[in-house]
Amino acid sequence: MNLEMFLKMQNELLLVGLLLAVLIGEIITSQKSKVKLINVTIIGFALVTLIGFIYQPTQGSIFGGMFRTNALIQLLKNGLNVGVLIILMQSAGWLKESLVPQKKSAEFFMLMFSSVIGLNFMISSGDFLMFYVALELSTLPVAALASYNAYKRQSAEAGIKLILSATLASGLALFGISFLYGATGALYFDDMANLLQMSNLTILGLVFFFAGLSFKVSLVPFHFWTADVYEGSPINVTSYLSVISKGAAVFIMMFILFNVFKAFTSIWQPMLYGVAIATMFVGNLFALRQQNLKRFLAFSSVAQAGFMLLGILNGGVLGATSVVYFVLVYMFSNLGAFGVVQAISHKTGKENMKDYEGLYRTNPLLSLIMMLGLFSLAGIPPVAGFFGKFFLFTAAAGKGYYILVFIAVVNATISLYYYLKVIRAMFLRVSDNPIPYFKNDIFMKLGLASAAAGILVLGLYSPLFEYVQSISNLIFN
Amino acid sequence: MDILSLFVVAPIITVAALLFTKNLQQSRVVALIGSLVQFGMSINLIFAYLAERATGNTSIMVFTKSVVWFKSLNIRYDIGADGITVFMIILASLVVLAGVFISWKIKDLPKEFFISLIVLATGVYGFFISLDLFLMFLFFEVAVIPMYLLIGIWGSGPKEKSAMKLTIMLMGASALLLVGLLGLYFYSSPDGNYTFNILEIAKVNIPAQVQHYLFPVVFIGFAVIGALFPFHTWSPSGHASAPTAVSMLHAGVLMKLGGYGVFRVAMYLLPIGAKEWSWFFIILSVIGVVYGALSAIKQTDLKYINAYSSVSHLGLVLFALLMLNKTAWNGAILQSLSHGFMTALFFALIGMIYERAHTRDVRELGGLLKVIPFISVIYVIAGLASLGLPGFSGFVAEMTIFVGAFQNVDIFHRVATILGVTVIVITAVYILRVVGMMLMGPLKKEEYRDFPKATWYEKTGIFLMLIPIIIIGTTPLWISDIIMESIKPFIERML
Amino acid sequence: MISGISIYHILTLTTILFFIGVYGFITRKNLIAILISIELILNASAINFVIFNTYLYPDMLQGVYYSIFIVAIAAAESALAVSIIVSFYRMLASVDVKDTETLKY
Amino acid sequence: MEQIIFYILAAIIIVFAIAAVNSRKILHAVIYLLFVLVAISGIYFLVNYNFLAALQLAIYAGGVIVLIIFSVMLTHNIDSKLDTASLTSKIIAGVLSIGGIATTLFAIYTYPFTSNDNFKGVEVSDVGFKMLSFERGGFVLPFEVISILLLAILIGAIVIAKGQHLIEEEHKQNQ
Amino acid sequence: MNFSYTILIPLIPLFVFLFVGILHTKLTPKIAGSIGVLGLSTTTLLSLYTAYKYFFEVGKVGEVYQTFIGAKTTWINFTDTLHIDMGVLLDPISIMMLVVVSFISLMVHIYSLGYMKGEAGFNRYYAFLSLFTFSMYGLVIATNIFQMYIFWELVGVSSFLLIGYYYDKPSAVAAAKKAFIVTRFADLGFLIGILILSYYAGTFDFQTLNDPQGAIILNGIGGSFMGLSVLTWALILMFMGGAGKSAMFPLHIWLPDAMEGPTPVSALIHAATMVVAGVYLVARMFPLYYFIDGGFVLQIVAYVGAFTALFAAIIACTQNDIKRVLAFSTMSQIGYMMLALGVSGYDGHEGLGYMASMFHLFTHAMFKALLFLGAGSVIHAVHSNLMKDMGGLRKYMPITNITFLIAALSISGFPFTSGFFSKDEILAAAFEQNKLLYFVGLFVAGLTAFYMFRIYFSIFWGKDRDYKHAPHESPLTMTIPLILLAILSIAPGYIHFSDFISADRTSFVAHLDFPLAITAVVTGLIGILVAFVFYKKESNIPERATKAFGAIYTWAYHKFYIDELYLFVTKKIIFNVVSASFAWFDKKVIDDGMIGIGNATINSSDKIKKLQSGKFQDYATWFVVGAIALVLYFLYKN
Repeated sequence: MNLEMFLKMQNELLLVGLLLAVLIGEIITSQKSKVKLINVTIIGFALVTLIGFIYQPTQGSIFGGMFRTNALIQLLKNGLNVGVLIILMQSAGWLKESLVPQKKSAEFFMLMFSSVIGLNFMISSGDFLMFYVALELSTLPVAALASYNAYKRQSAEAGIKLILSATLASGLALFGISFLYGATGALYFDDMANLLQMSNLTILGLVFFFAGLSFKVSLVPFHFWTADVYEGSPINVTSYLSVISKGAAVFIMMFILFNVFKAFTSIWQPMLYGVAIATMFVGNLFALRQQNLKRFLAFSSVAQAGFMLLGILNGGVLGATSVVYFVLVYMFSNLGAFGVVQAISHKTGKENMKDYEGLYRTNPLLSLIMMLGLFSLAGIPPVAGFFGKFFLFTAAAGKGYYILVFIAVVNATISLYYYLKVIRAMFLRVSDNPIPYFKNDIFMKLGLASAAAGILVLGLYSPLFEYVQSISNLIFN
Repeated sequence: MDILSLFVVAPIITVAALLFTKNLQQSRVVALIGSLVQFGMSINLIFAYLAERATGNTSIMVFTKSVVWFKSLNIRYDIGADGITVFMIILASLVVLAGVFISWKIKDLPKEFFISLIVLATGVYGFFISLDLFLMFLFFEVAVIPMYLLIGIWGSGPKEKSAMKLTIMLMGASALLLVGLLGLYFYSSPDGNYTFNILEIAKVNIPAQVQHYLFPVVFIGFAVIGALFPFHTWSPSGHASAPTAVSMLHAGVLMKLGGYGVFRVAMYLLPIGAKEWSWFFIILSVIGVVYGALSAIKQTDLKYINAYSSVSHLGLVLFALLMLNKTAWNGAILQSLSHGFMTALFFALIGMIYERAHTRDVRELGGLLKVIPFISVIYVIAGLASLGLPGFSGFVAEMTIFVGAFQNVDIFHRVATILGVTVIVITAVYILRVVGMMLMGPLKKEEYRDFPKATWYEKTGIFLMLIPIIIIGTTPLWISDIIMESIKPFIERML
Repeated sequence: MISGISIYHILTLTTILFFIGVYGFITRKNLIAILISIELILNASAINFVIFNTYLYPDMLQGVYYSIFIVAIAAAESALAVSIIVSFYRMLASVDVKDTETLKY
Repeated sequence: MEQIIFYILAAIIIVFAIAAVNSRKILHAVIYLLFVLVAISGIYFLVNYNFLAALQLAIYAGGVIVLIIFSVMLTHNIDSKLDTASLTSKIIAGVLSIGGIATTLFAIYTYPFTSNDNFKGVEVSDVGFKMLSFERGGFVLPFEVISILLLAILIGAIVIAKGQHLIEEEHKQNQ
Repeated sequence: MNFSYTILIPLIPLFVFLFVGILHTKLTPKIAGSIGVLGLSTTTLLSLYTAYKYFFEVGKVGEVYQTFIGAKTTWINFTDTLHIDMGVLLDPISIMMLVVVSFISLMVHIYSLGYMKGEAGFNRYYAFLSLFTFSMYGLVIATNIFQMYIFWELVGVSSFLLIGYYYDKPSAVAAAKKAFIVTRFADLGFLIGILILSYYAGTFDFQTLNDPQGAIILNGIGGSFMGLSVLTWALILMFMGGAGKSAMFPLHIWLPDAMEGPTPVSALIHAATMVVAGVYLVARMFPLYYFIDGGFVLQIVAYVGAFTALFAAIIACTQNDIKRVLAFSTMSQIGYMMLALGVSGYDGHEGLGYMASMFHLFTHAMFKALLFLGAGSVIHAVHSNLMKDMGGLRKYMPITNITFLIAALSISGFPFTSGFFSKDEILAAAFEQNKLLYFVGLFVAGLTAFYMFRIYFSIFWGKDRDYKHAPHESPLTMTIPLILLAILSIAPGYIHFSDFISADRTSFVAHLDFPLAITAVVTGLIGILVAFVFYKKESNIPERATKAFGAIYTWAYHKFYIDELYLFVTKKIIFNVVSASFAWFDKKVIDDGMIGIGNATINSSDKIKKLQSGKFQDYATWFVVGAIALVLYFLYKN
C-alpha cells in the first residue's frame, strides 16, 4: 500500500477532502459569508474536476480488486464531474437565494458530494459488496436532497417515494446477489465471471440484480418512481438524478453485464431487447401528455434510457463506445434543458409548458439553449444528440437488431413530437403574459454556456468519440 | 476550400452574419448577399464542372474530397458532384435567392426567418453534394427541421398542426431511412471494413436477399419526402400553411431530396432490389400521379391545388426512376428541376396574390388579369408550363419520362405508362380551372381594384424562376446531355 | 451448519420472509409500517448471505461481512427514512400512504 | 436438538413476520418485528456466528427498533388503528408473493447445492482482522466508504429536520 | 438549292410575338399592328418564293417531288437512337400549307387592323396572332412527328389564348377552356400513338417513317394487340389527336364554342389553318396510314370524316348564330377532307383522294376565311351574331355582300368556283372507292348549299331590322382582304393540283368527271333553291319545315345533345364523383389516417396514464411483477 495506489482513487479522495472542507467551512464561517462559501465550494469542485483531467490515474486495481480504475472509468468520472459542476453552477443562484436563508446550503453540497463519491466508487467497484455500498451511498443522500425543499409537500413526497422505492429495489438486488453468491461463493466480479454457470438460480439472481439496477437507470417496469420523484424534487436534484446518477448506473450495468454475466449473454440480450422496447414506448407515451416540464423531462429521460440499452445490446467495443459517448452527450443535452428550466423556475417559479409560451420573444438566449438541448435529446443534427443516437443505432444494427433499431427510430420520432411541443410553446406561440426578460447570474450563465458548448461541440468534433472508441475495450476486464 | 465545400460554408457564414443583424433592412440585405454569393457559386460550379469534364475527367464524381471524420466507424466527409448534382445545386440556389426576394418584406422576426431559410439551404446543398450516407442523412435532417419553425412561426392557417404533421411524417420516414442506411453500412463489406461511401458500397454486390429487404426501406424512406402516395399527406397541409418563400423552398427544393435520394442510394446501391420491387412502387407512383391530379381538380385553396399538383408531378419523378432506364431517369431529373422551378414560381405567385387579396380561395377571386396583369400573366405562363406546354421545362421533362417509360415492353409497364400519360389532360383541367376562375372572368370584388402592382423585388423573384423554366424548355439538349452523361454509371449498375 | 437442517430449508424460510416483506410493502397503508416490511426484506437477504457462507463456503467470510454491511446500511437507511417521514408528518400531520399521492400521471 | 430449535425459530420468524405486516396497531407491528429480528439472531447463534448475532441484536433490536418506536411515538396516537389495504390489493399482493415464493423456491430447489462440511466457526478477531485488511478478501474499503455513508445520512437527517424548523419560525412570524 | 433561309419563316413571327408581347404595354396599337403586318408580309413573301422555287425550279427531280430539309438541329436526345429534331421539312404539302397559312394569316392581320381597332388588348391580340402563326408554321414544316406534336400543342395554346381573348366574358373563358381541354384529351391519344410508334419504329423522323420502301412499312414491325398490330393502334391513336384538332365527331364539341373568340381569329384558326391540322397530320403520315394493315385506319378516317360531314351539316341547318353555322360548316368541310383522304389510294391516279383532300383544304381555307371575315364585317356592322338581328344588309355593305356571295357559291360547289373543282375531285374519289360515302358526300353538298344560302339570304336579303345606327360598309383594311380572298375563292380552281400534290409525289392528271360534277352541281343548286324559297323573303315556310322535322330538328338544334353528354361525363362524373371522392378520400382516409396514427398514439398515452397512479406501492407491485415475470420467462425459455 503506497501513495501511488491511493492516487488511483484520487477522484474519490479529493471529493472526500472537499466534503470535509465544506463541513469545516460550514462550521467556521459566519452566516454572512455563506454565500462566499458557495462560490468557494463551486470553485473547489471545479478544481477537483480539473485535476481529474490533468492527472490521469494509472490503470489497475487496489484493495485486492475491490477498486479498479482505468482510462475509461476515469473518463466517465471526469464526465460526471463536469456534469455535477454544471449542475452546481446552475443551482448557485438557488442555493444563495433560497438555501442560505434556510441555513442549509453547505449541507446541500455535502450530500451531493457524498452521492457523487458513491457513484464514483460504484463505477470503480470490483466486487458486489463494494458495489452495493456505493450504490446505497449514491442513492440515500439524494433521497435527502429530494426532500430538501422544505416549503413543498411534493418535495417530501418525492423523498419518501425515492427512499422507500430505492430500498425495495436494493433489497431485491441484494436478494439476487445473495443467490449469485450462493451459486459461486465469490463476490469479486472477476471470480464471479469465471464461476457463474447457467442455472435457474443464477438466472433468478441475474434478473433480480438487473431489476435492482434498472431501478436506478429507470427502465420499464422499474421506472415508475422516476416521474414523481423528478417532479417533486428541487430541479438540480432532478437533473442530478436524471443525468449523473443514471449515467453512472448505465455504465456499471453495462460493465457487469459484459463481464460478470458474459456467460449469460443469451439471457440478458433478449431481456434488454424487451425492456428497451418497453422503456422507449412507455417513456415516450407518458412524456407525450406532460405539462410540467420537470415531469416531462423525467419521462423523456426514461425513454432515453431505453435508447442506451441499444448500445449495451451490441455487447462489444462499439456498443461500449456508443453508450459511454451517448451518456456524455445526453448529460450535456439534458443539463442544457434542465438548466433553462432551473433558471426560469428559480426566477419566476413557473414550470409548466404553458408558461413558456412566447419565451423566445422575451428571453431568446434561454429559448435557444433549450432548443439546442431538446434537439439534442431528440437527435436532430447537427447537435451532439444526433451523433449519440446514430452511434447507438449503429451499434444495435451491427448485431443485426434492425427491427429494434426501427422501433427505436420510430420512438425517436414520437419523442420529437413532444420536444417540438416545447419548442412550439417557446417559438411559435405568442403569449399575453410571457415570462418577462430577466438576467441570470454569472454561474448560471457559465453553466448554460458550457452545456450549450458541449451540445454543439461533442458531436461535430469527432476526436472525443475517437478517444472513447480507443479506450472502450477497457470495458472488458 | 474546395468548390463544393463552399456550398456548406457560405451559408454558414451567412447565418453567422445574420446573427448580428438588427432589423429587417439589415437582415434581408445580408441574406440577399449570401444567397447571391451562393447563386454565383452555383453558376461558377457548372462552368467548372464542364471545364473539368472537358479535361477528360471521366470519373463518376468530380470535385471529390474525402476527409475522415469518425475514423473508427469509417464515417467520412465525402463530397463530390456529377452533372445531376450541379443542376440540383443551381436549382436550390436559385430558389433560395428567389425566396429571399419574395420575403423582402417579411414582418415578424426577420432575422430568424432568414436564418432558418439559409439553414434549410445548407441542409439541401449538403445533401446534394454528399457521397457519404451518414453525411447525407445528417444534411437531410438539417434540411427538414427548419421547416418546422418556418411553417410554425411565419405560416398561416392551422400552421402549428401542419408544421407538426410535416415534421413528424418526414422524420418518421427518416426512421425507415436510417434503418436502411445502417443495413447498407453493415453489408458494405464482407470483411468488416464497413463504409458509408456510396461509390464504395456500389463496388460491393450486396446479396439479393438483403437487397430484397433493404430496397423498400430505403425507397420509402426517401420517397416520403418525394410525396409518394399514400405518404404525401404532409405536403398539402404543409404547403397551405407555409409562408410563401418556404412553400417555394419546400416544393421547389426540399421535395427533390426524395427523388434524388432514391436515385443515388436506392437505385444505385440496390439494383437487384429495385428490379424486384419496381412493380409495386410503380403502382403506388402511378396512383400518386393520377390521384394527385384528380384531387387537385376539386380543391379550392390555391396552395392545395399546387400541393396536389406537386404530388402528381413528383409522382412522375418516382415513376420515371422506377422505369429503370436511362431515358426515364433523365426525365426524372429533368422533371425534378422543372417541377422545382415551376412550383416555386407558382407558390411565389400565390403568395403575391394572397398578400393582396388575403384569401387563397379561388371561388372568391376572379378577374385578376385586369387588376394585377403582370402577376396574372406570369401565373398563366406558369400554369401553361405546369400543364406541359412545349417551350417550357415541364414538357421536356414529361416527354422524356414518357418516352423512357415506353421503352419497357411488357404490358404492365405499358398500362402504367398510359395511365401516367393521362395526367397531361387532368393537369390541363385543374390548371385551366384556376386560370379561368381566378384570372379571367369579371372582377369578383370591387376592392380588388386597389391591388398594388407587382414590386421590383417580386418581379425579380419571378424572373429568377421563369427564366430557367424557359431555358430548359427551349434548349434542353445541353442540359439533358450533361445529365445523360452522369446517369450512365448509374444505369450500368442496373443492367 | 445446523445439523439436520439442509440449506434448502433455510432458503425456503428466507424466501418466505422476503416475500412477506414484499407483501407488507405493497399492502401496508402506513409509511412506518412499510419501513418495517423493508426490514424484513433486508433481513431475508442478510440471512441468505450468512447461510450460504456457512453451508457452502465456510473457509471465506464474505457472506458474513456482506450481512454486516447490510445491517449497517439498513440502519442508516431507516434512520434517514424515519427522518423524512417525520418531517413529512410535521408538514401534514400524517404518515399515511394516501397522502403521498399528489404526484401522479 | 438444533433441528427443533431451528423449526421453532422459523415458526417464530414466519408467524411474527406475517403478524408484523398485518397488525392493525403500529406498535404491535414494531414489537412483532422485534421478535422476528431476535429470532433471526437466534439463527445466527445456531450457525455459530455469535458476533453477527450480537450485532443483529445490538443494531436492530437496540437501534432500529428504538428508532422506529420513537417515530411511531412521534407520529401516532397509541390507540389509532391502521388503515388496511383493500381486498383486491391484498389479493394481488398475496398472489404476487406466493408466485414469487414459488418461482424462487423452484429456482432454489433445482440448484444442486453441495454442502461444505469443514466449518470451523469464527472468532471475532478474525472478523476484525479481515475487516481491516486491504488485501484480496479484506474489507477495509467498504468499511471506509460506509463511514462516508453514515456521515451523509447524519447530515441528511439533520438538514431535513432543520428545514422544518424554519417553516415553523416563518409560520410564527406570519401569525 | 439551299432552303436554309426558310428557318426565317417561323422565326419572324416568333420574334414579332416576343417583341410585341414583352412590350405590349409600351407600344401603341398602330406600331404593334404594323409590326405584325410587316412581319407576316415578309414571311408570306418568303413562303411564296419558296413555293415558286420548289414547285417550278428545284422540287422535281425526275418525276418525283423531293423532300428538302431546310434546316435541322437536334433538340433533345432520348435514347441513343431516339431524338427530337427541330427543323424545316419542305415537300409539296408543307409548302402548300406554308402558303395557305401565311396568306390567310396576312389577310387576318390586315383585316384585324380595322376589325380590332380600339380594342383594349389590341397589342396582346397581335402578339397572340404572331404566336399562332409561328406555331402553325412550326407544325407544317415539322421534320418529325414529335416536332409536330410540340407545335401541335403550341397552336392549341394559341387557340386557347385567342378564344379567351375577351377574358372577362365568362362564356369566352369557358369556351377557351373547353377548346383546350378537349383537344388536349385528343392529344393524349396522339401522344400515346407517338410513343408506340417511336418505340416500334425507333424513330420520329417523317422521312424514315414514310418511306414506302423503308423497314417500317415493309416489315410492319411490332406485335399485335387485340387483333390489330401495334402500329395500327398507334395510327388510330394519332388520328384521334388529329380528330380532336380537326373537330371530328365526337371530339368536335369545342369548335362551335370557339366562336367566342374574335371573328378574324375564327377565320384564321378555326376555319382555315389550325383545324385542318388533323387532315394535314393524316396526309403527312399518309404512306403509313395507307400501307399499314392494308389501310385499315384509313377506313376509319373515311367513315369518321363522312359522318362528321353529314352530322355537322345537319346541325348547321338549324343554328341561328351565323358564326356557329360557319363553324359547323367548317366541321363538315373538314369531314370532306378526311373522307377524301380515307378513300384515297397511293399510286398515281389512285391517289386522287389525297390530292382532292389537299386541294379542298386549300380552297376551303380561302373561301371559309372569306366567309368568316365577311361575317365579321357584318357583325362589326350590326354588333350581333344572330341572324334575327340581320337582314337586308346588301344595301349597306355591297362589298361584303358580293364577296360573301362568292364564297358561299364556292363552298356550295357552284360551277367555276374553286370549291366546285375541289369538291368534285373529292366526290369522284369517293365514288371510285365507296358508293355509300359518295352519296353521303353528295347529300352533304346539298345541305351545304342550303345552309350557306340560308344565312346568306337571312343576312343580306329580307327586310331591315331596327338597327341602332345604320350599318355601313367596313373600312378598307377590312374590305381589301375580303376582295383578295374573293379572288382566291375562284382562282385556285384552275390550278392543276394534281401536278403538284399527290400521294406518291408524282404528277398525274385529274379529269373533271362530268356526270359526277353535274350531279353535284344539281344537288348544290337544289340546296340553294330551297334556301331561296325559304329565306329570300320573310315567310313561314321555315317554321313549317321545322315542325315537319319535329324531334329531329330539336335534336339537331341542340347539336344532338353531345355537349350535354360531355358535360354530364365531365361535370357530374369526373368532377363531382371521381374528383370529389378522391379529394374526400385524401382528406378523410389518408390524411385523417395519418393524423389518426398520431392521435392514437396520444390517446394511448392518455389510456395508460393510470399506470402512473402516484401510489408508490403500485409501483412496487409493478416492480416485483416485472422482475418475477422476467425470471419466469427466462426460466421457461431455459
